[in-house]
Amino acid sequence: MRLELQGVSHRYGDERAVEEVSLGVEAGELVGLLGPSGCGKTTLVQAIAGHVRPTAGRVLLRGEDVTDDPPETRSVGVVFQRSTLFPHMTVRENVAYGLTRQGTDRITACLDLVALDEQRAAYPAELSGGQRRRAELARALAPRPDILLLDEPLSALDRTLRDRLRDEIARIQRETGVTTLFVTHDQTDAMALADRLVILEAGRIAGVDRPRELYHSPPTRFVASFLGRSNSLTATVVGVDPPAVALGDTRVTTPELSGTEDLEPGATVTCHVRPEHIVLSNTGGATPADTGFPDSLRNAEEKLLTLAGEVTRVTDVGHHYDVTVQSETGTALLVETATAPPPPGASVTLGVARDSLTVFD
Amino acid sequence: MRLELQGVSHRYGDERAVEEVSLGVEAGELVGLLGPSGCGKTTLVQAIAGHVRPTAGRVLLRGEDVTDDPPETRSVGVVFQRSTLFPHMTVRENVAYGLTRQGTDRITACLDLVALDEQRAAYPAELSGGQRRRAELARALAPRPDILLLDEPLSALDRTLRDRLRDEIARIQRETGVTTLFVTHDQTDAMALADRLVILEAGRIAGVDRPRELYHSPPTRFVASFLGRSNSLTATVVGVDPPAVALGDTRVTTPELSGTEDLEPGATVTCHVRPEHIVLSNTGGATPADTGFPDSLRNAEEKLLTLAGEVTRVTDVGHHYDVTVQSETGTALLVETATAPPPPGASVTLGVARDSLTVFD
Amino acid sequence: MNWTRDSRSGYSLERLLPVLLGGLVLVYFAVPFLAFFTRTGVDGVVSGLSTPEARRAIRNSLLTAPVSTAVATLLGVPLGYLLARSSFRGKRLVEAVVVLPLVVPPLVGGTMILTAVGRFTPVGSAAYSVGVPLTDSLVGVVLAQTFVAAPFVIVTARAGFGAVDERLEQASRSLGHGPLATFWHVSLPLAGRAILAGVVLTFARAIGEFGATRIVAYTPQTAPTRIGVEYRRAGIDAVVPLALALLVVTLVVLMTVLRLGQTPGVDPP
Amino acid sequence: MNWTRDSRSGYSLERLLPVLLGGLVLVYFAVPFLAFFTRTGVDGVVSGLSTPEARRAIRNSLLTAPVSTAVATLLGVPLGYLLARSSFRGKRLVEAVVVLPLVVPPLVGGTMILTAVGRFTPVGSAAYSVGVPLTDSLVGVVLAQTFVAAPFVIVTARAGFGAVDERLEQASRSLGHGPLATFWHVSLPLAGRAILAGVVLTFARAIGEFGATRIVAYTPQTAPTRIGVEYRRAGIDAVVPLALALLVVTLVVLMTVLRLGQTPGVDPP
Repeated sequence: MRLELQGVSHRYGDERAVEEVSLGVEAGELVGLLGPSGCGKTTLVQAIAGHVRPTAGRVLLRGEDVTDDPPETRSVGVVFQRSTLFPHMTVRENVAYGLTRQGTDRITACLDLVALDEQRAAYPAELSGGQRRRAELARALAPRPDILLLDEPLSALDRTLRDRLRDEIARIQRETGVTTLFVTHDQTDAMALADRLVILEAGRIAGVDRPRELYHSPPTRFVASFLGRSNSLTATVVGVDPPAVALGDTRVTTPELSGTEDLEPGATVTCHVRPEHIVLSNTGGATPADTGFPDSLRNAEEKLLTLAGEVTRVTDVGHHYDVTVQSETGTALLVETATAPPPPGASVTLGVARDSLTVFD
Repeated sequence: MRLELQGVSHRYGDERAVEEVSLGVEAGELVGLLGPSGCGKTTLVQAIAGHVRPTAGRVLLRGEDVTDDPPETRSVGVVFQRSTLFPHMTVRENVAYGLTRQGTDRITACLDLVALDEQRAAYPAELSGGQRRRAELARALAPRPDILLLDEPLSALDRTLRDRLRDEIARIQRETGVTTLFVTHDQTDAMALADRLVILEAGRIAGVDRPRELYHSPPTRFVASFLGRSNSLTATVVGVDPPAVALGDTRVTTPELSGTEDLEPGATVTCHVRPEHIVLSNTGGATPADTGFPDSLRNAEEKLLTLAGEVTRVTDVGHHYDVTVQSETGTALLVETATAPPPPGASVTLGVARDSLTVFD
Repeated sequence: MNWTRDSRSGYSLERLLPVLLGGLVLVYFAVPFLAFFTRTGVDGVVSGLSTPEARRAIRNSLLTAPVSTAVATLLGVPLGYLLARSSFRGKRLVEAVVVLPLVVPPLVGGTMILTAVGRFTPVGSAAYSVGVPLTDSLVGVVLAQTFVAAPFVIVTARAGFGAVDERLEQASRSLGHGPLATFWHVSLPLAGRAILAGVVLTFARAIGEFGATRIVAYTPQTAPTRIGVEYRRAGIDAVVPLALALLVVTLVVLMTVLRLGQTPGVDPP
Repeated sequence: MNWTRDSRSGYSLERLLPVLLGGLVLVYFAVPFLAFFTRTGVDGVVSGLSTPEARRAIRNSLLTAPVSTAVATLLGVPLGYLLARSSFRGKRLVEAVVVLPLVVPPLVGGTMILTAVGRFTPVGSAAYSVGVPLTDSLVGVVLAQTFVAAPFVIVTARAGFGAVDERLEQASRSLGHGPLATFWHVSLPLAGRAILAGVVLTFARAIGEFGATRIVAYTPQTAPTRIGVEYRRAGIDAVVPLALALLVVTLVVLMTVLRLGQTPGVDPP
């Protein structure tokens, strides 16, 4: 009940689609495979399902090498982005299609699982978009596959329906305990569903970890910017042990310099910080002490990086405000704040807690 | 330079697609037309562009009735969800297609506006997804249309590209000052871009207002749930002047009972509150005073609705935590919190500020 | 949705022009059809079909055309599937060969067949010696009809399979069905309507085939061959009954085939 | 992507079966073609084409087939556009009329034309009295060829226009171009490749037409008519030169048309 990819590479002609991808999914786990369009996600899905034979590497299911096995022997259930319900069969016939014994009990159980029992006699063309997705899930789960592959199952849906179906997928996965690989380009879906995330960038794995760790301590600049909104700041290394960087007039020790062990003081690095981790203060004061920061930060001056700047744009998106601030170092920073921010033109001070900073070389 | 719809209705055979829609867009304004799939958005776009003649009602452009005019005389620029670049023409030829005088200056200016000057000789098939969108914008803007219709221009794109293009559309709209109707099913895009929002529900207008007003004071339950995530609570009217409702053991006066003037005490109403407006406290205390709520709320007991409950599920989506709480009244509530919440099983108290509550009959 | 443009005034000429031009074609197709039916009386038809020769000609057509259609379908549908789904070296050459009989004049096609399997070629004489003459026989008629008519079913089957989303076949495979079962349960039913259209066109082309048959098998006479001969001998009135019978047989077969081939869920009920 | 399945062992029979069946068709199409070319010597062809009758037959074919193709294209492309874009009452009847000549045996089609415009019908006698005989004339040949061949260009044009996203036409309209300009600048270029394929099939069908022509215009002889007559009189060897000439003319025209019709941006360069 375990899926493993060992050094899988694939090329279409001269084009490298996937390069040396190794990953494993434990029994019962829900792993998210996340990456932008064209990063090789679909090729990996096709290789696991058996529709593409990778140029190099091995695909293992239940510990057995299945790289050369045809799809019909793999016991991999697949749901694609586009509906692949057979249009000439009813919902019931679709679900029964993957069963060797046409057991009514199993069909009913699967239709109940997705709450589609009343639509059993309907043809796919008569279903709504959400019902079609659920029918596909029932059909894929009916033969009790060892692995369930979900290839962008929510991409074509409206957000409301999408959120509802995402919860339903989570519930079904909990109830059935089926080992699942959820492939998507949508960060929100991936973060919400996955036990672990695999980030794919241009055919290579850019990071594997639990969603929170990847979000808060991204291993690469790509992961930082892809897995949510992100600000980049250029800083100078001023100390190595303990690591410290200078940015504008402030100097902060940083928790770690990922992959920057061999950096000399004076080197230029990129610091990354998420918009919601920047604190905005609308008095133009120079030190944190007089800028109205909350207590928790006021007692931790040495842990706080401060930058002066000017608000250039405020967008109210309802849930929060997006504030663009032109900082004194020349960089435009995006700040997310729940309370009404100062208007464009106002001088502000930006505060970034040391822990929120990730440094890349 | 103004668009106006007066009582526009349209049917396809027996099916009502749009019902009595009236709306206006002022010169230079960017109005968002937002609704779920199948709510009639596309029919309205087609009616404004002149590809569908509405069954009833009038379309006015610049104050003139154009309901019966063909598309080519309307001066409406259109960008659809799918690319409609002419595949047999280069980018330059596409942009020049709508110009009567083939002025090189205008073509260059439009290509510069979308930063595509270097791709002028390329065919659409050679462009990336984002470049294609920008080429379409340039082509639509080249003849200086009176109205720019953007029909789901971002829907087919990845989120990163989508965010970038959204900012670019905002910039281009500011720079050109073109009156724009932005049609989308995506709440985030609509809230971020639009000066005003028109919400469409099943062919009818469900609300028109500035994004913030619609988000924080939704006029209907549909708007509340469609324009972001929302919790529904059933409450009982206990007072009418001033309006007050009881929920569990708490009684709160509410700022207003929208559309509920004729409610008698004892009537059942639905209260709506957004997940980010519920405060979660992890001690199981009974009154706000000892539940660790922040100062601002502690001094305002009468303004605070409190509910006891138990955490049933915690999802870490990186940017925040989604916490599902089973409340004492039996309703499951979704709470959004930035800090680590108590684990599933913990007893918690939920606090909702009076101002965050919207009441519907 | 286009009715809106039609209902609009102001540029009627632009809309009228294609209607006029297209209408001319329709009139030119329909008028001979109607004239033909109005000319013929029932009595004349019955007596015209009473000769043994006429009956034998119709019987020969009814024997050969279904066989040719069956052969073309059995061999052509798999080829259509391969062309829709596989890419291989030399595919363009194969595609050219497939449409060759559509492009080659039927008389030239007949001549070609004769040069390949005529009585005095190695193949032809071998077949003749074992009692299966390939020319001037019903087998020859089938050879001529198949050559001329088979491309229709291949081309439409290819288009039909091409329109079936490959993901549906992949889904079937992942549900435990092998390639053959997938072809049978998924690809074939979904391409069925297109294939049927191709079968119908192939049958019509086969039963009406005259040019290649004339070269490969002048005897035994099929209905078209007999019409051709009789027309030169006895004029138009002599062939109208046989022509009518041939037309009716063709149309009845087509209607039946098309009626049988409705797929649930895909076609409107 | 299908090569992966082919490269797999274990279920080779399932993959081999369609290849075998499809291969049979290809062989059956290609062998006569090759046999035909290997049989013919250059000397025989030149002398076979030296008679005035042979030359006149070729000239007549080269005169009539392009005219028939042009008429069919001019009238058929607008009809194809209407069928692809409009829905109107009676559309299914129109569609049936369009494929009628494909389904009707050519000899029957010829008989139909004769019953509609023959010398002794009102239309035919009127035309004859003003010096334009509609039967046994080059005009008659064009009438027969157009009837039989026009459906090809209509059907493919319809498919071609149907494959053009209607939104592209709407974009053109919103950019200030009327319906006719939009058709000319957008729809026609994008459907161009399909239409060309239809034109090519129509031309091939017209220049090879034998059955309907035989009824409507036995004289003046076209190349196919002459092949038919000469074959019965003098045997296969007598007609091979003319058959070869007809085939070469057909193929050369097709290649030229297809070569000319490449669209930038749509076709690979």
